[in-house]
Amino acid sequence: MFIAGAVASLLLYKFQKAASYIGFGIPAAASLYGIWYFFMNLTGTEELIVQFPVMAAKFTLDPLGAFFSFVICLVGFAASLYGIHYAEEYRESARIGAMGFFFNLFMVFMLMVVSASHVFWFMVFWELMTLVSFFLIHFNDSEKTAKATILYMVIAHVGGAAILAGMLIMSSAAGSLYFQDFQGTAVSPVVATVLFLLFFFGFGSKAGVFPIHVWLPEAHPAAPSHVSALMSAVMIKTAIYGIIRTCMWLPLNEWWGIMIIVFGALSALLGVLYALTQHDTKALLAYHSVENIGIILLGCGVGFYGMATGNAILAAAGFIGGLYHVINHATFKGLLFLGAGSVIFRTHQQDMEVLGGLGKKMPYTAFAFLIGAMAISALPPLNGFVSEWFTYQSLIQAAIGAGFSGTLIFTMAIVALALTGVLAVMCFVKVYSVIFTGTPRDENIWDKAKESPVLMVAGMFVLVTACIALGLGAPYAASKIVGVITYITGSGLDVAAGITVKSGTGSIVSPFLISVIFVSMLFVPVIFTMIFKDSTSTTRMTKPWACGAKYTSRMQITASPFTGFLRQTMNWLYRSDVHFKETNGYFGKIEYSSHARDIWWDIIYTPIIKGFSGLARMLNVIQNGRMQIYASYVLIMLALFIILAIFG
Amino acid sequence: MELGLIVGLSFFLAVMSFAVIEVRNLNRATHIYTLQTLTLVLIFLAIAWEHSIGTLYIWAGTAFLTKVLLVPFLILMIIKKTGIKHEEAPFGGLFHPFISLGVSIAVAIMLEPIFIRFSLLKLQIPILVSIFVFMMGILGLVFRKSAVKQILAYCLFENGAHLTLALTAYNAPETVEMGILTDAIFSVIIMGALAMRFFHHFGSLDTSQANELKG
Amino acid sequence: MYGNINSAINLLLLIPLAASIAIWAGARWNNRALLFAMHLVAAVATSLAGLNCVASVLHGEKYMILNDFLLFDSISGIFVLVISVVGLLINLYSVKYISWGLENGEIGFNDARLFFSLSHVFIFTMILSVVSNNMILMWVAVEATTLSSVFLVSLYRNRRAIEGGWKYVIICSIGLAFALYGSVLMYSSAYHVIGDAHSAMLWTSLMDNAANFDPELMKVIFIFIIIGFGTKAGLAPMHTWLPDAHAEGPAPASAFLSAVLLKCAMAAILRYYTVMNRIPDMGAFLHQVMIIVGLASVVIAALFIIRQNDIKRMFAYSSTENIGIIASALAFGGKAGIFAVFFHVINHSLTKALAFCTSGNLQEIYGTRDAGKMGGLVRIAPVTALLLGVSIFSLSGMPPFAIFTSEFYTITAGIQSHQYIAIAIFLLGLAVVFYGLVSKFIQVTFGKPAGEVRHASEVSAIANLPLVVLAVIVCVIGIMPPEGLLSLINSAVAIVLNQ
Amino acid sequence: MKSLDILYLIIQVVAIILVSPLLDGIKRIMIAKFQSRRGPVDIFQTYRDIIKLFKRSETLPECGTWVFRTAPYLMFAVMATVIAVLPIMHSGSALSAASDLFLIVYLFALMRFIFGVASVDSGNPFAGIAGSREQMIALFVEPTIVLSAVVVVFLAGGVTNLVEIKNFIGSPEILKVLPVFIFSGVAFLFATYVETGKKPFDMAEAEQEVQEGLLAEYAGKRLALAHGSLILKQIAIVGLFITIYLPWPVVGNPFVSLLLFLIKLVVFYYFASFVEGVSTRLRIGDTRLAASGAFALAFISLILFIIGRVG
Repeated sequence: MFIAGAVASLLLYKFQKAASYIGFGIPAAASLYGIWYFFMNLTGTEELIVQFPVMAAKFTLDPLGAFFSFVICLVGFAASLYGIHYAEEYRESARIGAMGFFFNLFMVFMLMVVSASHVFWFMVFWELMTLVSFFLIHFNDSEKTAKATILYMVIAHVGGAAILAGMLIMSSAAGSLYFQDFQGTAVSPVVATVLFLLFFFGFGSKAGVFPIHVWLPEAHPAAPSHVSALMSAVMIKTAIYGIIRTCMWLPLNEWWGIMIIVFGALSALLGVLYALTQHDTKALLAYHSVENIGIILLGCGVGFYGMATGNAILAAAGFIGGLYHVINHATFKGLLFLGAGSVIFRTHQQDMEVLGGLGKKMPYTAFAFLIGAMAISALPPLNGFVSEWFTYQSLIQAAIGAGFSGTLIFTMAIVALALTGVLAVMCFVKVYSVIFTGTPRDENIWDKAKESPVLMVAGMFVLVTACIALGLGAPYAASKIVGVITYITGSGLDVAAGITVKSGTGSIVSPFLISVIFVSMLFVPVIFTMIFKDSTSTTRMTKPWACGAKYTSRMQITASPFTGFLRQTMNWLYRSDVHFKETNGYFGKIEYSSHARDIWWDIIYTPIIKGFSGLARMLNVIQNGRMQIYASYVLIMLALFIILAIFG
Repeated sequence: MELGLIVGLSFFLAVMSFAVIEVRNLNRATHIYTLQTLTLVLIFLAIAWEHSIGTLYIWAGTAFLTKVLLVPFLILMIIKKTGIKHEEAPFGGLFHPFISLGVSIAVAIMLEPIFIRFSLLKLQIPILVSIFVFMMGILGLVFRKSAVKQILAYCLFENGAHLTLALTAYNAPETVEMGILTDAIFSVIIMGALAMRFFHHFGSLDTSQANELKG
Repeated sequence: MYGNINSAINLLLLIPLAASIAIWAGARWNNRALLFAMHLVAAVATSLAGLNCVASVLHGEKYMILNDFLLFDSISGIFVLVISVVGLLINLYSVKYISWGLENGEIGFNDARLFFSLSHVFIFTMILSVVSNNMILMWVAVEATTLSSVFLVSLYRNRRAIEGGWKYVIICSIGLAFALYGSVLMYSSAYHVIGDAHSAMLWTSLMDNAANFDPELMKVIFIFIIIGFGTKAGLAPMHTWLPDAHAEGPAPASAFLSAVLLKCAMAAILRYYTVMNRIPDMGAFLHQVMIIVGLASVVIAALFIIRQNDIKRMFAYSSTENIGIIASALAFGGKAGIFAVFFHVINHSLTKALAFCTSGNLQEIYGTRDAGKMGGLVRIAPVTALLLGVSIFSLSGMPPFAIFTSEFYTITAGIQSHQYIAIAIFLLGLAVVFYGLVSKFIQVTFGKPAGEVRHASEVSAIANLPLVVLAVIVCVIGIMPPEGLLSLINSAVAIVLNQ
Repeated sequence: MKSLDILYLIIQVVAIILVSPLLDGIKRIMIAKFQSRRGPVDIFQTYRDIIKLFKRSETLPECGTWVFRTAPYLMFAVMATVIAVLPIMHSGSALSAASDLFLIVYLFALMRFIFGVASVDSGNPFAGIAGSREQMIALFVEPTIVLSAVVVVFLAGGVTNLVEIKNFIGSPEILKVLPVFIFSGVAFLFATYVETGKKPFDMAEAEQEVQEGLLAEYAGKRLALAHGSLILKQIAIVGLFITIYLPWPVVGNPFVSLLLFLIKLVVFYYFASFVEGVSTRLRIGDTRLAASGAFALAFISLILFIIGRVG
C-alpha cells in the first residue's frame, strides 16, 4: 500500500537529522515511487485501517485521492530534488536537518490528508499540515515573517474550525464518523446550504479564494523557495480536493455552482490585477496562485452546476477543465517558484527592480522560467492552454444550456477568463524580461550571479518536461482524468481521439498538430533568408540605440513603469500610496515610489481586528485591581442567577 | 412569638453584629465581637435547654472555647503588633451602613422561607437573624477597607453560618461541626499572618492600596 | 482485596500530612540537600499510593471507608490520578525551581522550607476534597486547600505577591461561604427525605434517592453551589482573583493551583451535577446555568488573553478559558459531553502544568515575565522553545496534542444536543485564544531578544526532564490514549449519567 | 484527402505571404495621396525595401539574449501558422482539428508575448515602452474580440471550430439571427481595426514617439522579417474577420475561394488606408473610451442573442 510505504520511508528520515543530502534524497525517492504508484491505479480503491483506541483511523485511496496524491508526488519529487542544493542557503546543519525533517512531515501530512476518510483524522492531518508549514516558513526568520505567519495560522485555523463544524454536523446527520457513510444522507436543503457555505469558506480560506486570499501573498514569499513552491503548487490543491470531496456528499443545488463560478472569476481577475503591481517576485507568483485557483474554481463550478442540473456531460466537461488545470497549475507554478528560488539563491534579492540581464549568466534557469511563464499565460503548445481551453468549452456548453441569468454569468466568466489571460501575458512578459533580459542593473549582483547548482536545475527541468508532456500529450492525460471524473460525477465523456482533444460541444483542438504546423512554418522565414543571402552579413555588436545619448542601464524600462500605465487607469482599485519627494533645486534627484495596497485588507480585516481589540479594551475595565469590586462581582452574579431561577 | 429569651438574644446578636462592622476603633470592635460570640453561645445553650437537644451543649462549649477566647486574642495581638488603632473610611462612604443593612434584611427575608421549610427547629426569628448576620459579614468584607475589619467580618459571617447550621441541621455528625470550626480558626490565623506581612510591606492595613495587578 | 484498599486510601491521605509535618520540623538546620531529599521522598510516596488506589478502581469499582466518610469511585479515581501524576512531575520541577530561587536570593531558606511543607499539606487537602463522601467535609477540604495555598502564592516577599495572596483569600472565602450555605441547605433537604442523619451527608445515598428531592429547592442550592465552587474554580465573572494569584506565585505553585486545584473545585461541582442530573425536570435549568457560565468564561478569558503581555497572566487566563470549556462540555451533556469533561480535565492539567513550568524556565532565562522583552528563544534554549511550543499549540487546540481531542468531543456533544449558537460562540472564543497564544509564541521564540538575557544558556537537564515527560504524555494522550485510562473515564461517565 | 489538404495549406500560406508586401504598398500610396505628397513610385515599393534589407549587414545590441535574436523568426512563424490555420482553402478533414477560435486568439497572445519579451530584451528604452503599450492595447481589445466571437459560437450551437462556423454562416439559417450577427460583426470589425495597429491605434509602432518600438533595434534581415511579420499580423487578424463574418460567395473550388479571399483583403485594405490617412494617433488613455464602445456593441449582441433564443 503506497501510504504505508511513503510513511515508512519518510518517517525513517524523521528521526535522524542528517545533512541536506539525506534530508531531501529520501523524499525524492519516495515521491518517485509515489508518482509511479498513483499513475498506475487512478481507478482502484484501497483501504488502510489503522487501529487506534480512540477512533479507528481509516484511509481509503479512491481515484480522487489518487489523482491529488499523484500531483503532490510529482511536484514533491521536483521540489525535494531542488531542495538538496537549495538547503545550503540555510548554513548551520541543524537548521538544514530541521528543515529536512519538517519538509518530510509536510509531504507525509499532505498525502494523509488526501487519503484520510475519517472526520477526526482528516482534521488532525489538516491542521498538522498548517502547523508544519508554519515552522517551515519560519526558516528565514525576519520581522515580516512573524506578521505573515500569524495571519496565515489564524486564517487557516478559523477555516479549519469551519470545516470541523461542518463535518460534525454532517456526521451527526449521517450517524457515523466515516466519510463513505456520508454519501446518501438526507439533509434538509437549508442545512445543506449552511454546510456548503461552511465547507466552501473553510476550504476557501486555505485555497486563497478571493475574499480570504490576503494571507497568501504574505506567507509564500516568506517561505524558503522550494517550500513555497510545494505550498502554492500543492497545498492549495488539497483545499480544492476538500471542496470536491465535501460537495460530493451534499445534495447540490444550482446556485452553489454559480456562486463558485462568481468567486472563481473574481479571484482570477483580482489575483492577476494585484500580481501586476508587485515588485517582489515571489509575492507576484503568490498572487498568481490566487488567479489560477480562480480558474480552477471556474472549471469545478461548471462541474457542480452540471451535477446540480443533472446534466452529466456538462459536469464531466467542467471537472476536466478544473482538474486538468489543477495538475497544470501545480507543474508550472512549482516551476516558476523554483526558478525564482534559484535567482534568489544566487542573488539573495527578491526585488525585481534591481535584477537584470541574468539570462546570460543563468541560461538554464532562464529557459526553465520562460517555459513556466509561457505555460502560465496559457500560450498554445504548452499545458496551460489545454486546460483553459477545456474551461472555455465547459463554460460555453453551460452558457447554452442555462436560462437568462445563467448565460449572462457564464459569458461574463468567459470574458473574465480572456481578460485574465491577457493580463497574465502582460505580467509574465514583465517578470521574465525584467529579470532575465536587458542590461544588468546592479553591477555587484551581475558578477556574483552564476548558474545554480546542478540538482536545482535538474529539479526545474523535471517540471519543464512535465509541462511540455502535459501540453502535447493532452489527449492521453485527459483520458486518464476522465477515469477520476467518472468517480465524481458518475459518467465520463469521450475526450480524446487520436492526437486531438474533444470537448462536450464537439469542438476539437490538437496541440500536437499545432506544434507541427508551427515548426513547419518556422522554416518559411529561414528559406527567405536563404534566398537573399548573398550579402557580406557581418553582425556588429553595438550598444542599444538611445537617440545618440550615452546608453546607461538606468535608461532601460524596469518592472513598475512597465505596468505603470495600468496602475493609473485602475487606480480606483489599487489606491496606491504614491510617495513623491522632490529634493533641492531644479536638477535635484526626484524620488518616486508608489506601492499598491491590497484594499481588501482595509475593507474586511481591519474592522474585524479593531472590533476585537476594542471589545477587549472595554472588558479590561472589569479587572481594575480594586478588591472590593471583585467581591461585588460575586454578589451580582448570585443576584443574577436567583432572578434566572425565578423567571428562567 | 415563641419564647422571649431566644428571640431577645437573637435581636441582641443582630445589633451587636451591626456595631462590630460600624465601630471605627478596632480594639472596641473586637470587644464587641467577643460579646457577640458570647450571645451566640448563650443562644445555643438556650435552644439546647429549651428543646433539650444534647448535641447543642457540645456545640456551645466548642464555640465558646474557639470563638470567644482564641479568635479575639489573635485579633488583639495583630492590633497590638501593627499598632494601628483606627480604621479608614469604608468604601461606600457615608451611606454605606444603610446599604448593607437594607440588603442584608432583604436577603434574609427572601431566603428565610426556603430555610425554614426543611429546618428541624422551626424558629423563624433566629433563622432570620442568622441570615442577617451572615449577610452583614459578607457585605462587611465587601465594603470595609481595613484588613483587621475584614477578618472580623469573616468571623461574623462564620458565626452566621454556624447559627444557621445549628438551627436547621443540629443533628449533623460532630466531625462536620468540628471541621467547620477548625476551618474558621485556621483561616483567621492565616489571614492574620498575611495581614502582618501586608502591614510589613504596605505600611498600613488599608487593603485598597493594593491595586497594582491590573488588566 | 477489600482490606488493602482500605489501608491504601488511608495511606494515601496520611503520607502527605506526615511529610509536611516532617519537613517543617526536620529541616531545621539550614542544609538544602536534606530538605530536597525529604521533599522528593514524600512526593514519590504520595504519587505511588495514589496510583495504587487508582489501579484498583479502573473498572468502576467503589470503596467506602471510615464508616462511609471517604468514597473512592472512578470519578475520584480520575482526580487522584491527575493529582498523583501531575503532582509528582511538578514536585520534581519545584526542587530545581526553588534551588534557583535560593541562588538568586529571591527567597530565604525558611521560605523554601515553608513552601515544601505547605505544598504537601496542599496535596493532602486536595486529595481529601476529592475523596470525601460527605458533603460538608468536602467543603471543609476545599476551604482548607485555599488556606494552605495562600502562602504558596505569596511566597515572594514583595507587594504584588501579598496583594495576589490577599485577594485570593478574601474572594475565595466569600465564594465558599455561599457554598457552605448551599451544602447546609442540601443536607437539610436530604435529611428531610432520607431521614437518617448520618447517611443524609453522603454522596452515595444522595445519588441513590435523588429522584424525590423537590426541584425548586434544588435550583436554589445549585445556584449557591455554582457561585461558591465557581469562584474557587475560576469560572468567568468570579475569576478575577485567578490571574493575580496564579501570576504572582512561584511557577510550581501556580502550576499546582491551575493544573490541579481548579479541577478539584470542578470535581465538587461535578458531584452536585451528578445528583441534580437525576432529578427529573432539572436538566434544562442545569444546562442553562452551565452554558451561561461556561461560554462567559471562554469569551471573557479569550478577550483578556489577547491583551496580556505577561506570560504567566496569559496562562492564568487560559486556565479560566479551559475551565469554561469543561463547564460548556458539562452543559452540552450526553455521553460525548461528559467524556469530554473528564478527558479535558486530564489533558488540561497536563498541558497547563507544562505551560507554567516552562514559563518558570523563561523567567529563569530572561529574568522577567514580560513577553515584550523576550525573543530569539529558539537560538538561546531550543529545548525550552520546543516545550513552550508544545504547551502553546496544545492549549490553542492544535491536533496532535491532547486538548484538540477533547475539544473535538465537546463540539460533537454540542452538535448532538443542537446547540448551534453556543457552538458558534465557542469556536469564536477558541479562535481568539488561538490568535493571542500563537502571536505571543512567535514573539518569544523567533526574532532577536528584545531585553537583556539573564543567562543565555539552556536550562539544566534535570529541570527539563519532568517537563519533557509531560510534553510526551500530552502528545501521546491526544492520539493514542492508553486502554486503562479510557475504561476509567467510561466508568466515571456511567456514574454521572446513572446508566 | 489528407495530403491534398497539406498541399492547399502550403499554397495558401505562400500565396498570402507573397501578396502581403503588395497590400502594404497600396496602403503607403493611398496615405501619400491623402497627404498630397508623391509617396512611393508604385505598389511594389515594399517588395524592393524587404529585398534590400535582406542584403544589408546587421547590428545587434550586445545585451540581447537568444530571445532577441530569434524573435523575428518566431513572430513570423506564429503569424504564418495563424494564416495556415484559417479555413480559406481546405475546409473539413484532419487539418480542421487545428483551426479553433480560442487557439487563434491565444496564438495572437503568443505573438504579443514574444513581441513584449524581445522589446525589453533589446535594452532600448523606447522598445520597452512599445512592448508595454502593445499589451495595453490588447487589454482593451481582447474582451470585445472574445465576446463577439463567443456570440457567434453560440449562434453556431457552441462549436468553436472555424470550419463548422464557416459552414453555418454560409448556410441560409443565418438570416434568422441576422441582427445579432450584424452587431457582433461590427464590434469585431472595430476590434480588428484596433488590433491591426493602423493609424489611430498604432501606439506600439508609432514612428515619432517610440521610433517604431521594437523595430528600432533590428537591422538587416531581422528587420525585414520583423517588418514582414507585423504586416502578416495585420493580414491574419483581418483574415480571421473575413472567414467568420464575410464567407458569403461560398464556392467549392479552393483556388477560387483563395482568390475571393485575396480580393476581399484588398478591398478591406483600401478602406482601412482611407481611415488611416484621415485620422491622427490617439493617446493610449483615449483608446479606453473607443474600446468600451466596441465592448458595449458586443454586449448588446449578446443580450439580443439571449432574448432571441429565449423569446
